[in-house]
Amino acid sequence: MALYDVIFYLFATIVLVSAGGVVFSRKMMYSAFSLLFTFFGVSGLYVLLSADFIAVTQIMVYVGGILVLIIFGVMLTTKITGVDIKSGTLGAFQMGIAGLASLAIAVFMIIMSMNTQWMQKDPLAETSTTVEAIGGLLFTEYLLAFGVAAILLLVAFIGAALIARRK
Amino acid sequence: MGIGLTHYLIISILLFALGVFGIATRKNAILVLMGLELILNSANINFIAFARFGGMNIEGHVAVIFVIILAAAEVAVALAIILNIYQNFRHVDVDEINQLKD
Amino acid sequence: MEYFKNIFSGISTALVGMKITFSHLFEKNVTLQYPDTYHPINSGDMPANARNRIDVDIEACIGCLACQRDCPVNCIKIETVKAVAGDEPMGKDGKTKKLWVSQFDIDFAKCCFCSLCTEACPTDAIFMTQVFEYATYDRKDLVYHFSDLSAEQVQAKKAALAKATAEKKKAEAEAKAKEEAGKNEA
Amino acid sequence: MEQNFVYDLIGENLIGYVIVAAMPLMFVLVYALVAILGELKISAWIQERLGPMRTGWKGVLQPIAEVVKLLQKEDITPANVNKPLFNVAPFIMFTGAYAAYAVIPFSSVFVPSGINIGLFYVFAVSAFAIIGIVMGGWASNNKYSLLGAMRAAAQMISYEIPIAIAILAVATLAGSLDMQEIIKQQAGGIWNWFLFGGTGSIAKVWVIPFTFALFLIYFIGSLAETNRVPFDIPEGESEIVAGYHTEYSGMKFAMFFFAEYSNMFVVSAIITILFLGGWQSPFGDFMNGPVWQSIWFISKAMFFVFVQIWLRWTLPRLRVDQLMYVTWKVMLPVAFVAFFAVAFWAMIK
Repeated sequence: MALYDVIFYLFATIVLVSAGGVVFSRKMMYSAFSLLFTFFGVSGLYVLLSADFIAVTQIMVYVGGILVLIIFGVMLTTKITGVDIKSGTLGAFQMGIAGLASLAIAVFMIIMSMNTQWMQKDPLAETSTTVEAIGGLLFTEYLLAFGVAAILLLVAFIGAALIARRK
Repeated sequence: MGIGLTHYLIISILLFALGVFGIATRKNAILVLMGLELILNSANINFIAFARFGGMNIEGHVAVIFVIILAAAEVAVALAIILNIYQNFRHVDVDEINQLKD
Repeated sequence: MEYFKNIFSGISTALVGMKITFSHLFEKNVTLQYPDTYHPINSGDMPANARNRIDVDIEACIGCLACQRDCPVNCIKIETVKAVAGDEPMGKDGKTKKLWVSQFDIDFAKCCFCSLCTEACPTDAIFMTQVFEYATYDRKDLVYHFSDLSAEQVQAKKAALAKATAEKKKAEAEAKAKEEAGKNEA
Repeated sequence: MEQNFVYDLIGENLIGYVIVAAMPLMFVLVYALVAILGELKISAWIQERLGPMRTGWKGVLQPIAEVVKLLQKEDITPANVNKPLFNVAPFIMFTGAYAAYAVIPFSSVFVPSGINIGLFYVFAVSAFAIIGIVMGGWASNNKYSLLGAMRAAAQMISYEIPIAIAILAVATLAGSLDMQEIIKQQAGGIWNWFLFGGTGSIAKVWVIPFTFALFLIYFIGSLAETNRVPFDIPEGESEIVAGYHTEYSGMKFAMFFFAEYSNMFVVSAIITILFLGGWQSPFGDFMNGPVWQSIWFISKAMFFVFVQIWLRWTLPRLRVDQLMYVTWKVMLPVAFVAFFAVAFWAMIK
């Protein structure tokens, strides 16, 4: 087994176990902090797919921004006086249906993905960096989308600040 | 057989199924948001995997960047709305929030 | 304009402060290295009326218990044995004392160095010294015994006292008996 | 990987990877001892004291005594803390602090991992510190810890923005996010450092005030990132005991302590790389061999560690509103203006 495979399975385990922690844990804070390991593991997978810029962006935006926001959200919308910040779930019957449905989705899609003849090309040559290529694409072909995304971010943050403000 | 496209797809599918399960079963709005993040991440893994193995090249990376931008904007707005809901209802249980006014 | 002035003054005052602290970096240190190169007793810096460790001149002590009564924290423990005639302790001033001080303990773990005992003492037997370093590894070692009588001596004194008392009682009884007898005869 | 003498010696295999990964740790351990001693001695000298004098010659062994004391202390876990998170938080914090060392080039022949987006990477892993602090503060089940953690998160997120703009400006000037590339562009003596606008004709003098402004912004922001005075609001002793690490003791406190000190070196190293030519000798090619390079690099970075300690005994702690005023109303606009000026210069150069 090559080193690459070992590292792949390591990160895959981190991602799946911690995602399970997010979904199944009874305490909200545990879910939030499990999300940290999910993001970290996904970023490791990006590195294995030689997407270095995306991997670092993943850590920066998800861990440094979104996760902190979510933790603040958890703290602000629950009473911190008790240690156990729990969240209610549905009854066993509904849980069973939801579990069966998502399991069915997973099984169906796995079978589908294994039987499909994907348009496989030879793996990309190990490029030294993806930053230049991404920057080039963003400022030529996707310039409009890039500009719209920038405006969207601005609008979203102004809107968020406006909505969250106490009246 | 080394690690190929299918491995990454399977991880992405499992992550997606976990996210769907989380969204379907959890009542707390913030936990629903976390399930959404899992689904977005699984989509991103797909993009990057196809960029590496399926000839999508750098365009896959660009798509992921836009997904991340949208995720950031979405979380900011969603949390603002959730905070507002909390101020009005004193809870964030998505099953019981069934009216637009308080 | 106010805004730029604020920024400028913020940076410049920080720099002024840094200059001052930097100059202090090379100034002569004022630390006195207490046990190594400096000692208050050797250098005579200890004030004459400093409240330090208590010492007891057991020869001068008359066992009056004034210090024990005045101690606010009850750290002094004194026991006395009455002296028998002929075997009386000699005081500092050449007069004999009435009591043997069989036990004079001070627990310095309790002592609050208030100096009330030294003021109460009629013979200046208990007084403050210059010594202040007497840390130990065991709290029991902080109980100081000042009495110069050994346990056997105390036993002997007690026995002598008991004997003397018994003799005195016997003599009294005899004298009484004699008196009774004399009365009866009369 | 071409810039690593360890791989040249023993080849690029698992043993080589482990050795390369462990070398910065060795450095951090030694550096932390020096920094602790420096903190004790410099603070003492500024206050005209002598500082520790009794362990070793003039007290030079004091940091070892402190570390031994911390390690053998009882590891107290308070009764009502959230145990898993309480135990994990210091390690996440230290992981974030140590991960940054993966891309710091100590010399032209040694950088643990010469990835092309080193600057961006260092900036991203600092996010782990925020998570570690919030986790520790929340898990402690103590209002002061929680307050400290909230303050730390608010402060670090706010100060990341001007810092990011300062980093971006230098990356624009260098045309690269690779630290080795950035350093190589500053070859040829003090005048070519990015503090003085980088290489170029004499016409660059007009951009020097802007690079100086960026330098100051990065330095002030890095003070806030590492929670050093005057931005030590998250652990202000007079208000909230010790902030997020109030409940920690022994080994776990040592991890927080260690992470803080290694963060101090990381920000000093980054400021050295961005503005002071990294491992480049200030005299051009004179004294610029591989060993000299690491000496230059470490001494430049240690100078900024010294400045951080020096500032600690100069400035009082800011208030929270002052802190936010400084970052949003002063540093951010100035950083934007300086960034545009520098970008303009990079364009016409």
